Formats: sequence, structure tokens, C-alpha cells
Amino acid sequence: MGITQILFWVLSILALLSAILVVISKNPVHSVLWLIAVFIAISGHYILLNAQFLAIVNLIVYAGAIMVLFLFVFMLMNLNSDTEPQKNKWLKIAGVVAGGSLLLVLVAALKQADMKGQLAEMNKGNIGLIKNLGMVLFQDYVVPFEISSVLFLSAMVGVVVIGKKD
Amino acid sequence: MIPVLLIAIPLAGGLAGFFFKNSQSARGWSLFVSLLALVVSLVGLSVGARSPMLNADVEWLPGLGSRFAVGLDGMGQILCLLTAVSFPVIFIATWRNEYRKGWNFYALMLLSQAGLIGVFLAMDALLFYFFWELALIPVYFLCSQWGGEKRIQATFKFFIYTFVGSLLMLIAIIWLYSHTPDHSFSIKSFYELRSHIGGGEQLWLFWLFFIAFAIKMPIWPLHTWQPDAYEQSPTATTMVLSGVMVKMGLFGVIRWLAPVLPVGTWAWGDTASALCIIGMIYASLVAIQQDDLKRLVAYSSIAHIGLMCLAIFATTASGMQGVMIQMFNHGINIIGLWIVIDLIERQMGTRKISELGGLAQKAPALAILLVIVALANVALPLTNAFVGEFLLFSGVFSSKATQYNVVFTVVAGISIILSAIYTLNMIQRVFFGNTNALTEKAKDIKLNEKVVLATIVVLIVVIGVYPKPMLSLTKDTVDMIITKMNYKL
Amino acid sequence: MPINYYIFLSLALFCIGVAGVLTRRNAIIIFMCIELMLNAVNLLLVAFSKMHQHALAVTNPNAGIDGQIFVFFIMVVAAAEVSVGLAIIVMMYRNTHSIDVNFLNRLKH
Amino acid sequence: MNAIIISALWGIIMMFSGIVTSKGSTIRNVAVLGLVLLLTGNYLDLTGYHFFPVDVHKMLFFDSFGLLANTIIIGATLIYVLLSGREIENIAARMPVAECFALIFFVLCGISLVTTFNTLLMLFIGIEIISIPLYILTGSDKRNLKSNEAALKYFLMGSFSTGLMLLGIALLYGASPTGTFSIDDLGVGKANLSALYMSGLLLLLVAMGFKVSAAPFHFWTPDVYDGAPTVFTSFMATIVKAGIFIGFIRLFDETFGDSQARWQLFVAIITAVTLFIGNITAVFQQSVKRMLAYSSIAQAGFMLLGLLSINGLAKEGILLYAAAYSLATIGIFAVLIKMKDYTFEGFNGLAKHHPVLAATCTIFLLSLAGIPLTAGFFAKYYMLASVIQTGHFLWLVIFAVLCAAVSVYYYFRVIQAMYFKDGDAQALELRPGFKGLLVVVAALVLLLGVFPQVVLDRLHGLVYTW
Amino acid sequence: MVNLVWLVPVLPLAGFLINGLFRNSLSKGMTSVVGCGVLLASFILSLLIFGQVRQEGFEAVTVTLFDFISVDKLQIPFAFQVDQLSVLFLLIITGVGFLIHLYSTSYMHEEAAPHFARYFSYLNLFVFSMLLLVLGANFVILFIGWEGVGLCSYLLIGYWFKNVEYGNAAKKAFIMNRIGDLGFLIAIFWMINQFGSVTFTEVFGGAKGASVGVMTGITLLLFVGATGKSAQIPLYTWLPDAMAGPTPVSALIHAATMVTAGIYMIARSHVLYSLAPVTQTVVAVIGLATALFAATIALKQNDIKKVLAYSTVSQLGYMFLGLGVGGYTGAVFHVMTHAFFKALLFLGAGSVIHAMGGEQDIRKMGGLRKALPVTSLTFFIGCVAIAGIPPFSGFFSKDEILAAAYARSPVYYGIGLFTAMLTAFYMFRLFATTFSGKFRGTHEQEHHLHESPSAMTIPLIVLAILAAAAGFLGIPEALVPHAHVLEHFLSPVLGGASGDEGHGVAEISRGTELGLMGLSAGLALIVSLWAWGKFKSKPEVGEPAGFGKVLANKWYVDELYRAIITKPLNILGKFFVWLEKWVIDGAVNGTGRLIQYSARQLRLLQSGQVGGYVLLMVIGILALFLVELFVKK
Repeated sequence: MGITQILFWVLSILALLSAILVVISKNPVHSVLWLIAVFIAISGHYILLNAQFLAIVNLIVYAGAIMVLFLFVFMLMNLNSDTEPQKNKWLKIAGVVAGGSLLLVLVAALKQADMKGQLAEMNKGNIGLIKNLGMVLFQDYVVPFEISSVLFLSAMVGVVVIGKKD
Repeated sequence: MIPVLLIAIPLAGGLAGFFFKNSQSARGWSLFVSLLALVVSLVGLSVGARSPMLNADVEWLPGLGSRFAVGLDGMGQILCLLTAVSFPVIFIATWRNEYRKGWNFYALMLLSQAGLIGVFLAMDALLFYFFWELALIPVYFLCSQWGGEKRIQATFKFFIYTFVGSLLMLIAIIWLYSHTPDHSFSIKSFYELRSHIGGGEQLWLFWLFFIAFAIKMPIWPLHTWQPDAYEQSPTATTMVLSGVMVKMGLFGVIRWLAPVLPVGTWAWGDTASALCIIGMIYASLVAIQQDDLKRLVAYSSIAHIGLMCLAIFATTASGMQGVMIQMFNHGINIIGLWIVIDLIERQMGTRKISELGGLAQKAPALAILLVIVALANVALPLTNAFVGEFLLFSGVFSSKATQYNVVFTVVAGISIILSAIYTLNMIQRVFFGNTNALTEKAKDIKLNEKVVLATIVVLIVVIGVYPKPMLSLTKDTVDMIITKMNYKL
Repeated sequence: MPINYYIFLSLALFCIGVAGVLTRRNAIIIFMCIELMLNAVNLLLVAFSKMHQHALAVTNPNAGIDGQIFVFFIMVVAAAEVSVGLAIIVMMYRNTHSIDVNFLNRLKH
Repeated sequence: MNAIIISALWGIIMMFSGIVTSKGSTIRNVAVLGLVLLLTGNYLDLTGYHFFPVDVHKMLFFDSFGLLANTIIIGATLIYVLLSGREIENIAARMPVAECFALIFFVLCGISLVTTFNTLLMLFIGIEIISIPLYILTGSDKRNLKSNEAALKYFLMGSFSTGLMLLGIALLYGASPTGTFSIDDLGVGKANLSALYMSGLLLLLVAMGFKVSAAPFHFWTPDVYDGAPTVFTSFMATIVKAGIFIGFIRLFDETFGDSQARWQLFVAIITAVTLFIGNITAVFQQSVKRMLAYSSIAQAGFMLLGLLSINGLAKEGILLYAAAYSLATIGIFAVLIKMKDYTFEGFNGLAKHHPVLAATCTIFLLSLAGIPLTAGFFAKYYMLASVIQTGHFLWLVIFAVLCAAVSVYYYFRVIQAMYFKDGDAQALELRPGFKGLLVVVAALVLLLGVFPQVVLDRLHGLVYTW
Repeated sequence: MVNLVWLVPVLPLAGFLINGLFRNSLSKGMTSVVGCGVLLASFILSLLIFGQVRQEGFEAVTVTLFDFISVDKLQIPFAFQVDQLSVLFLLIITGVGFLIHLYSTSYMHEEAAPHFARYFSYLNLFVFSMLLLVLGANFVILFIGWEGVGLCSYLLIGYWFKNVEYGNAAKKAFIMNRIGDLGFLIAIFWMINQFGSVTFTEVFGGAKGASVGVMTGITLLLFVGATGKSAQIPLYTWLPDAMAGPTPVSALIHAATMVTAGIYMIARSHVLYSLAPVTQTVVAVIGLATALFAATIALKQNDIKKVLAYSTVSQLGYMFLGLGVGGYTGAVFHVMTHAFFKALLFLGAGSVIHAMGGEQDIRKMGGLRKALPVTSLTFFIGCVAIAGIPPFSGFFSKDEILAAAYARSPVYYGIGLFTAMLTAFYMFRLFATTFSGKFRGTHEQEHHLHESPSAMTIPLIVLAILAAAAGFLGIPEALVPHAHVLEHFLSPVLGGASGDEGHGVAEISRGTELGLMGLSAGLALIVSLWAWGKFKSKPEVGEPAGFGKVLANKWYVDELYRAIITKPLNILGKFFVWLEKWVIDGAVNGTGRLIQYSARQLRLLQSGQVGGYVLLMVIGILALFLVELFVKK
């Protein structure tokens, strides 16, 4: 039970707990905060997996930018505490059951694959470093990289179309 | 050459018909076109069976192994003749009917003619299916546009019913196609299939085909669309439906089912025959109960068609000959009946037998002509139908394909008696007895109607007295089919 | 670390996200749950990438890097989606001062 | 590659054209010009002239199948813009036309990615590039609550399905022996990982099924198609759906081709459900627009038959189907947009007032119903034939056929309304050019129905050389 | 000459066409000239042919006109066969036919010209078909004539088509014939199946080879046909109703010619029958039963034509008895004599009705002897003839049959004799009630009474002479050896007196035969006188009671048929109509409705709730994975 294992477990539990809290907490703002917690936990996992670049990006982009955006919108609509009226109980239960059984089924399906000896190696290997990633990204993956600009363009245009005051 | 013309003339004529802008000229045009087609088909009869002019085969869908292959064999000849004769007769007989936007009506009629002739000429399965639908679509529009008050539902039922059938047939066709060694839709490769597909497949393939054809004919219990459709359609269309279109079903069985799937045909022969028999008795008894002339004729038609179908499954030369000639006879006879009914309806404004009576006093000529046609309908000797039904029955009786041949003959024979009952009832209650307020003001028939009815009567008698030419026309086809139907080969 | 742990961890996160989508009515929260699902997938990808590296490093030093690149692209897409999604939600809110998906029932049957 | 780059660039051009001018017609002409360019460019690509010699590192693979699909799709888009492009201006006051066209071009870019992708990454990006503009277009009628609602629903469910898709991709990645996303390597999953492989496959099936609105993942379709501005409904229902379908086929052929036996059953189930739900539910619709939404589900069901039996026939067929279906549906929507009232009653007696509209519309409907002499027949024919050729799933074929018979019911309801019912169907002003074009499209449908060879020859050659 | 035989039927056909097509333009005179002329012509022609045929050693000639039906092996030529039998019938048909045509010209004179022409065209058509029937060289041609005469009888019974009753009678006749014809047809198919041919010579040639079972079947089926056409039990009920037609029609069709077609057909195919003893018995029994049954009914009829009709039925029964016991010559002989005297009686009745202005009920007649001398005299001759009082024709023919019957079994003879006495009784009841006593009709009828014009009386006289004298053509061996001209004449066809196949007459000794003759003659005479005496003074005018009522109502047979055949068929038909509407068509429409319903239900899935949609999606995914987990592999 090395330090990494302990960290793994801690982070996993943290992630799961805060994920659950995201779903159940009444106040939207709280869920945002819990989601950030989840992201941080996941970033922790990245670091354990020695994917520092992604860990940082995850913190900056997600926890930083995106979640702030969410918060921002919440503030804008100032629906802070439980303005959300309760969905009817049965649908809630049905949702939970469905989610749970999905997990069950997926796990059942994947248990069959015996992954013995398939290890995700921790804190070594350097593919996660910016240098390597950059090399690959701008050599092999240059086309998708460029293409994704189209994605951004369309998103941009979209926001213009939608947001333009008329 | 000739087959192409036979299809092209009505097709082109029909398309042209849409561009007329008044009914009269469209009517004249369509009559002209149909007469032209008649001439061509007569030429086809005259050139002799071996003539190369009777076949045409051009590239159509090489990728699919389907060619535009059409040909006139004996059966094709006789049915094309029927079609080609029927349409002018119909046009003349309904000359006085007025239709809203008549040009569309006549154009669609010609299109359906093209489709029908195509069905009878197609020597390629996919082409056959094409024309099969092409004949249906115009009729759908004809009926739902110009029909009676419940036309839309009735026609729609008819359409969906037949469409389901033809789709099932399409599956069977594709299936067979995918099993042909040379991946071709040509009838030859289909006829060679017998050696490539086992009896097991034939058993279910048979039904895919037979349901389609049975719906078209129609065979009990798939017949319920027919009376409604006949009742609701404009009479001209009803004539096409009952005179020519029902033959598509019989034709299909003879050309595309029995020779292609001999084992299936043989295995299910008794079942199919039983259905036919039930249908005959059933339809006759129901016909006796009918009060509406159109429905009465509709049911009587079901009975007659049932007999023909029965004879097909008897697999005897005489029976098959009977079917051939009877297809023609039934066509013209029933058209004659419709003409009379149409006259009555236009004059009296009703088809209810109970509301009519004593017409013979007012319209003797009509009465006489009708009586002759009706007698042909009950297959009295020296009328064409006698020759047909005689052959049909003797074919059924001497059938080796079933051990119930005697039973079938006797039970089917009962329907002859029943047909006499309802036919005579109809004659008597419509034409004999005393006139009533309605029929007092009836007038005798006009020239054009006299002409067409006389033509039909002449045909009836001539074929009835001297059927030989007709019989020899289809001899080769019959022999070919019979040999192919021998499943042991 | 056995890969199974990671698989099950991310599946768990993913399904929690799904459950959230199913149970909540607030459009934004639903959207957040979807983001949660995406992150679960990201985690899984990274884990797999490390697994592949572990298995194939001998033949190819860069083995498994594609996974991390993919994660990168997912983040890109997510960002774009968020911008558009929030825009739509805001538009919705402008028209019907509510972002409750249960009120989205003008279109049905 | 030509198509991708040109469409991307032209999208940008469209954006700026909005700044230069605000005249709708000018913008539309620019768009048309762009589409023509795109079409030629793509066609040249097909015949071997590549403008941009880019090394795509096996991220994309430009085979004739994909390029041909592009050609069909771009051609359809051209017809679509010519027929209904003008309507974009009429959606709402001060509609940002240029931006809409830009988005349409971006969607085309995405489609050309999806039709030629060679790694799951490209598929994913392509799908996203298609989806995001569609979310916007759906909601582009900002003041219209239905439009808003449709947009939000579409967005939420779309991103949910994105999540599923990503999970699937991740699992496949885990299963990939070489640790890449290239579909060339994914084919041969190591036996012991087959659980990962299958789960990933299923999730991808679900995600793609969602995009092509296959039941039971179709629920977004009716609402979104109904709520979106009709112009864009037409676009989504035809061009986009066809494009994604090509990707779908490509994915399952290239990636999962050799494990076909494993997944055929699932596809069969989904197909059956789709056919059933699509056709049956369409029967009881009051609005033609919504009926068409369901019919598009039903049609997707038929296309799934091609996915079920991936073989030469299926590939030829799916292209033909895409063409036939897109043409017919674009035509009907073009007519629909002109109608004042979208309900069936709204069509009563159309034949009297606008015979041309009614006639062409009838042809399109017949084609959708798969009546011979129309393109739709051969489309359906190929689908059925491809399945029959596999020799299994005959029950599915018969079921499909029965569903087709049901489809006749709702398609002919429109015909009946137009021809046999009395009423005064109101239509907006019709330019002669519009009518002319409509007739041309109808003629095209008939041509494909009588001599499908004109395209089939090419298909045949190309698909089998592929 | 013989080769011109085709002219014999063609001439009436021509007459039919002329009268039919130009009925609106022809005057009555022209019509009658044409109508009778063609008949006269073909009668003369038949005489000439007869002259040729009667020479010794004449061999049957087959005249083939053209090929009617020829399908692979089966060849059915349109051919005529001329031999003694057919020529005899030719003479009867054309001869009697001509007389009746002549009679009709004045009987039908009240009719308007077109209808007059219609009448004659029908009549000609009938003669044409009848000639086809007797001339046909194979069963199919015979059948054509067979149905043709049926048609004509239908048309002529329903000649006054305004009257619904008549229409029904016509329909009944046609349909009952149809039932018989079905049997005939099946017999033909069987022959085709058995012998591959329907030509008489070939069939009879092959008959020896066939098994008794087959022969019995075929002959029985043929007999079914005969019962229809010749009004035997159980299909006899149409004939009395057929009296609805004009009286000359009854005379020609329903007495002289058509109804004897059955006898002709069986005599023609006696080769087959002789091979099927079972059938022979059946024929004999049916014939006898019919004879007795009809006679009993005739006892209580009051309609002059009905009496004659039932007597016809009964006489036909006689003929069948003759056929059944192998007395073919006797049967044919009786056909001939019956043709004469029954035609005579009907025409006489017609003349009476004519005089009474359409009245047919004998209770309203009486004492017509003074007013109608010729008619009454000829009618009397007819009665005597049919009653079988020597030396009138009926005696000889009937006696030959009785003798043959006795030879087969005394029981036959006994019943036959009893029937003969009944016949004598009701005939003289009829004669007495009609012609003697005092008049019981209304006054204007009494005024109206007058002897018919010569066009009607001449045929009566001619027929009377024939009825009186025709008997001498068949003087039994017992009286004068070798005087049986007819038998001698027919022997090439039917086999000689000491005939080959199961012919019974020769077996009984001359003494018994003479005894039987005396007995029957005596009884007939006594009964006749008794009946005359009984009814000339006090005819029964009241409604019959008790058993008489049953007889007057024809044993309620019509009612019985209605109850066991017509009603059930109707009920079945109604049931089928119901079935059609609610079950078969109901299933079709039901499918449609089911789809509609499921559509309405499925729409509800589209709840509009995103949550619901996603939930359903997830459930879908679950389902797929469950399939993956549990179903596959």
C-alpha cells in the first residue's frame, strides 16, 4: 500500500462523493462548487497518472474557465438557492434506478474482460509531458487541430446568432 | 417491336392526354389511341407466332441484371387482345358520361392500359413488378377522384390491400433473383431456378407470390376490397378493374408462380383449390342476397375467377386452355354487364334491384342484349363462356394433381346452379314484371351503347360457336406451362 | 494500479452523471452532469493511455499518447459546447424566465 | 480534402459577406456560388484532382464511397438552397442570414469529415462540428418559444449522446491493441478484451443511432424537427441525416466489419423498433410537418437495413437512398414552407389552386412511399435486396415491407387531402422560378426511378473498386 | 340428301334470326309465313331424308360441320348423326312443330306484332335446339341442344314477362333443369376422362371395356339429367308450373318434344344402360313412381292445363318405365304416340281456353260440346287414345311398355296397370266436366263461346287422325306377327325385337301377352265409362277435402322443397353476408383500426419531457446490454 495507492483511493472517494453531491445538492451554486471539487480530484488522478499537462489544462479550462462561466450564468439569473421545485418523486427514483442499473450492467459487461496484468502505470513515463504532447499534436494531429478551429468558429458564430440583440 | 408499340402507344397517349384542356377532345383522343392499340394488337395476331416482331429486349438496368424484355406469346396475345378490345369498348360505352376535368380521367385510363399491357408482356420479373404497380396507381386516382361518395375509403382499402400483396411478391422476386445463377430477372433464369431451390423454400415462397395474386383475383378470403371498390369506382374504371385487372392475378399465377415454383404449387394446390371452391360457393350465395347490381356482379365475378384459379391448380392441358379462353370471355362478358348496369344507373339513378322492374317493356333492345350477356355469364352453350367453363370443369375433373378432383368438380358445379339463380333473379326483377314509377320514364338504349353491346354479343356468340382459333392461339403456351408445372422434372 | 479500478471509477462517475441528468430539472445542472460524464470519460482515456504505454512502451516510446491527445480534443469540444449551450439556455431564460426543463412541453406527441 | 477545406473557407467568407452586405439575395448568391465551387471541387477530388496536398497522417481516408456521398450531399444542399434558401430571411425579423449560411457551410465541412474519417477522433470532431451549428440553427428563431425549446432539448440530449459516444470511444480505445483510434487497427480486437470492444461498439451504435434518430433514441427528432424553423428542419432531416448515415455505415463497415456477426442482431432489433415506432406513430399526426418528422424516422429505419447487411448492394443502396430520400423530402419541405397551414386540412384542395405544387408534391410522396417509377422504389429495393442477399433476417424484411405498407397510409393522406378533399389551401406567393425548379426536382426523382442506372453505374463501379 | 341434314336445324335458326332481328318491322302475316315456312321446309326435308333412311341396310351417317373444341387429345367436332332414331324424332319435331306453329298463328293473334314475332322467333329457336339435340353426333352437341331447349322453354314460359308469377315459373323450370344438367355435364366429363371422347360411336364402342361401376356412375348421372329435362321425381315440379306459358308452347315443348329429350337421350345411349342393370332398375322404379304419383295428383286438379301437365308427367314416367325394363322401342313408340295425342289434347285445351276467353278452371266450364264440336270431338279422340282404349294409338304403345314391364316383374305391371286406370279416370273426368253437362261459366263467356278458326282446327284434326292411327305402326307380335313396323325400323339402332341386351318382351308367351292386353283394354274401357258417367251429370265443383285436399295440393311437394332447400340456402346466404361484414371484412378493417389505436398510444411516449426521453434512451441502452449479456452466444 504505497503512497500512490493511498492517494488513488482518497482521490477516488473524493471524486465520487463530490460527484454525488453535485447531483443531490439543492442549491445550484453548491453543485457548481462540488463539480469543481470533482474536477480537482480528477486532476489529481491525472497527476498520479503522470499526465501533468492534462491535469493543468483540466484545472485551468474546466475548473477555471468553464465553471466560472456556469457560476456567472447562475448569478446572472440569480436563481441561487432551491428555486428548483421538486421533480415528482417517482421520476427521481426511476432516474436513480436507471443510472444505478446502467452502472451495474456496464460493470457486468466489462467484468468479463479479464484485464489481469493490465496496469495503468503510475507516476512514470513521459508521454504526458507538454513536450511530447506538443510534438505529436503538431505533427500527427495537426489536421484535427486545425479542423477544431472550425468547431470554434461555428460555436462563435452560433453565439453571435443567438446572442445578438434584435 | 409490336410489344413496345403496344405499351408505348397508350403510355404516350396518356401522357399527352394530361395536356388537353377540354373533355370532349380528350375523349376523342383517348378513343383514337385505344383503337390504335387495338389495331397494333391485331397486327400482332396476324404476324404469326414465330415472328421476331413479337419480342423486344433492350438494356435497362445492367447493374441489376434486369432488362426491358417484353414478348407476345399466346397468353400475352389473348390478354393484350382483351385489353385492347376492352378500352375502346369502354370509351364508347361511357361516351356520354361527363367527368369533372375529364382529360385527366381519360389520360389516367390510358396509363392504366399501358400498365396492364405491360404486365401481360413483361418477360422480366422486375419489369413485371414495375408494370404491376403502374397499372395500379392510375386506377387509384381514377377511383378516388371520380368515384361514389364512399370512394376514398374504399379505394384506399383496395390500394393498401393490393400494395401489401405486391410488396410481398417483391420480396419473393428479389429472393429468387438472388438465387438465380446468372443474377438476372429474366423469365428464363426464373424458369431454370426449379433446379436450384429446394422444395422447402418453395413452400413459403409460394405464399409470398400467391397472396399477391390472390388479392388481385381475388380469392376468398382476401376478396373484401372488391365489392366496395367496384361499387364506389366510376363504372368505366370498374370495367377495367373487373374486366382486365383481375386477370393480372390469374396471369401472374400462370406465368410467374406455377412454372417457377412447381413444387410449391403442387404442394399447396389442394389448399389453394379449397379456397377457390369455398370462395365460389360463398360468393354465389352472397350474390343471391345482394340488392345492389354492382355488388351482385362483383360477387359473381369472384365466383367465376375462383373457378379459373381452381383449373390452374388442376394442372391439365384442357383446364389451362379453359383458363386462357375464359380469361378473355369473362373479360368481355363482365364488361357487357357493367355497360348495362351503367345505363340503368344513369337512367334510373339507382342500382337497387328492388327499386327497378319492368324495364323490358321500356327498353326491349337493352333487355335482349342483357339477357344474352347474362346467359353467357351463366355459361349457356353456344356462348363463349360455355366453351371456357366446359374446358375448365373437364380439366378439374380429369386432374391428376389432386385426389379430390371429383369433389372439386361437383362442389364447383353447384356454383353453376347458384349463378343461374342470381342471374335469372337479376334479369327478372330488373327487366320483367311491371314497371313502377321510377322505370316508367325509362328509354331504350342509344346507338353507341347498342353498338358496343352488339359487338360484345357478336363476340360472345362467335367465340361460343367457333372457339378453335382462340384455343389454337394459346396451345403452345399451355403445353409449355403444363410441362413446367410438372414438379418431378 | 490495475486498470479495472480506473474503469470502474470512471464508470461510476459516468453513471452518477447520467443519474443527475435523469433526476434534475434545472437545465444548467443537467448540463453540468453531462460535463461530469465527459470528465469521467477523460479519466478513463488517460488511464487507458497509460495502460497502452505500459503494454507497448518497448515497441513504441510514444505508445498510448493518442489517448491524452483525445482528452485534449474533448476539452476543446466541451468548451465550445459550453459556450453554445449556455447561450441557448440564456436565450431560453430571456423568453421564459425559467430554465426548468419540465416547462419544455409545448412540443409533444 | 477539397470539400473540407473549401467548405470551411467559404463558411468564413459567408461570415464576412454578412458584414459587406445585408441584402439577402446577394448573400444567397454568394452561398450558391460557394456550393457550386464545393461541388466541382469535390467532384474533381473524386476524379483525382486534389487541390491541397495535405498529409493527413491517416486521419482521413478519401475513398470514392465517401467522396461520392459528399457529391450527393453537396448537390442536395445546392438544390435545397435554391429551393428554400430564400426562406431563411423570412424566419424572423432581422435574421442574420449570412451567419446561417456560414453555419450551413460548417455543417457541410463536418459532414465531409464524417464521410471520410479514418480515426474515431475525426468522427467525433466531425459529429460535433455538425451538431453545434444545428443547435444554433434550431434555435435561430429566437422569439419563438417552440424554437427555443427545440434548441434546448436538442442541445441537452445531443450532448448527452456525445457523452455516450465518448465513453464508447474510450472503451474501444482500451480495447485497441495498438493503442490508437485509427479504425484500421480497431478491427482486430484482441479476444480477451472483446468485452471492452463490444461495450464500446454498443455505445457507439447507440450514439450514432441517436444522431440518425433510430428508435429508441429518436425521441428528440419529432420535437426538434417540429420546433425548428421549417427551412432548417428540411436541412436537418435530409442532408445532415444522410451525411451522418454515411459515417455510420463507414464506421460499422471499416471498424466493425469483421465482427459483423456479433452486432447484426442489435442492429436488427433497433431497425425493427425504428420501423415500427416511426411508421405507426406517423399515422396519427395532425401536422404534416410533424408527420414528416416521424416519416424521417421510418426512412431511417429502412436505411438501417443497409447497415444491417453491409455489402456491395447496401453501399450502393445507401447512396441511392440518401439521394432519393433527400430529394423527395427537400421537395416536400419546400412545398410545406409555402403553406399557410401545416395541418393536413391545410392541404385540402391544393390541387385545384396550385396544380403544379400538388403534382410535384405527389411525386415526392410516392417516392417516399417507395412506389415504382420513383427513385424511392429503387432505394427501398436495394435495402431489401441487400438484406435478402445475406440470407438471414427474412422476418425483418417482411416486417419492413409491412411497415412500408403502413407508410403508404400517411403519405397518401396528404395526396388525398390535396386531390380528393375540398377546401381552399392557402399558399404564399410562388415565383415561377420556384415552380420550375420544383418540377425539375420531381423530374429528377422520376428519372432516378426509371433509369437509376445513370447514378448506379458510377456507384457500382466505384463501390466495388473501393 | 342426308348430307343436307344440316339444313334441317339451320332453317329454323334462320327463321329465328329473321323474326328476332326484324321483329319491329315485320307484319304478323310475314312473321307467321316465315315462322311456319321454315318449319314446313325442314319437315319436307326430313321427309326426304326419312325416305332415304328407311331403305334397307341404311348405315348411320355422320355429317361433320366443323371442329368445335379440340384440346390436346380431346376432339369434339360439331357433327350430326343421321340414323333411324334421329330421323324419327326429326319427323315428330318438325311435323308436330309445324302443326303447332300453324295453330299458334291464330292462337297468338291478339299479341302486338313485335311480341308476335318474338314468340315465333323463340319457337323457331326452340325447334332449332331440339333438332340439335336429336341430331348431335356426340354428347356435347346433344348437351348444347339440351340446354338450348331449356333456355327456350324458359323464354316461352316467361313469354308474358309482365306477370311475375310466370317469371317465377320460368325461372323454376330453368333452374331445375340446371340441376339435372349438372349431372349430365359431370357424366360427360367422366366419359371424357374414361373414353377420351364424347362421340356416340366411340363411347359406345369403349363402353364394353369399362367396369360396371363406371358404367353405373355415368348412366346414373345421365339419368339425373333426364329427370330434370323430362320432369321425373324428384325434379318434376317445374313442369306443371310451366303451364304458365302460352298453350301451344305447352303442347310443343312440355308435351310433345322437349320433355321427351330424356327418353331420347337414354334410348340413344341404351348401350351404356344395358351394361348397368342397377341403373336400369333405378330408372324403372323412378319412372313407375313418377307415373303413379303424378297420376294421383292429376285426379284432383281443376285447371285444364294442370291436369294435362300431370298426365304428361305420368306418361313420361311410363316411358321411363319402358326404358328401365329394356323396352326401348316401346318407350320411343310411346314418345311418338304421346306426342300426337298429348299435343292434340293441349291444342284442344288451348282451343277451349281461347273460346272461354282465358278461363282455365274446368269447374267454370261444361257443356262445351255444342259450342265447340270439332274441338270436343278431337279432344275425345285424344282422351280415348291416352286412356289406352284399342284401337287408338295409346293402347298399343302403352301396352308394349306394360308387356315389357310384366316380363321384368309383375309388380311393375300391376302398378303400371293401376296408373293406366287412373289415367283413364282423370282424363274422362276432365272430358266430362269440360264438354258435357251444362255450362257453368258467366254470361258474357257464354256469348263469347265459338269454335276456333280453321288455323287452329286443322292441326287438331290432323293430330286427331295421327293419334287415332299411329298405333298401327306398332302392332304387337302377339296380334299380327312382323307387323311392328316401328320396331323393325328402329332395330338397327335399338336392336331387334328379340333384341340382344336384356330386352324382355320376347320372353313372355303369346297367350299371356294377349291376356294382359285384354285385361288392360277392358279395365281402361270400364274406368273411362265409369268416370264419364260419374262426372257428366254432377261434376265436383266444391273445394276438395281430406285426402283429396292433399292431392289437390300436389302432396305439398313444393312446400317441402321450399322448406328443405330454398330456405336453408337463404339462411346460409344471409349468414355469409353477416360473416362478410363482421368477420372477414371486419378483420381487414380491424387491422386498420388496431394500427390507428396503437398509433394513438405510441404518441404518448412522446411526452415532451427531456427527462422522460433520456430515461427511455437509458432503458434502451440497458436493454441492448442485457441482450449482449444474456441472449447472445
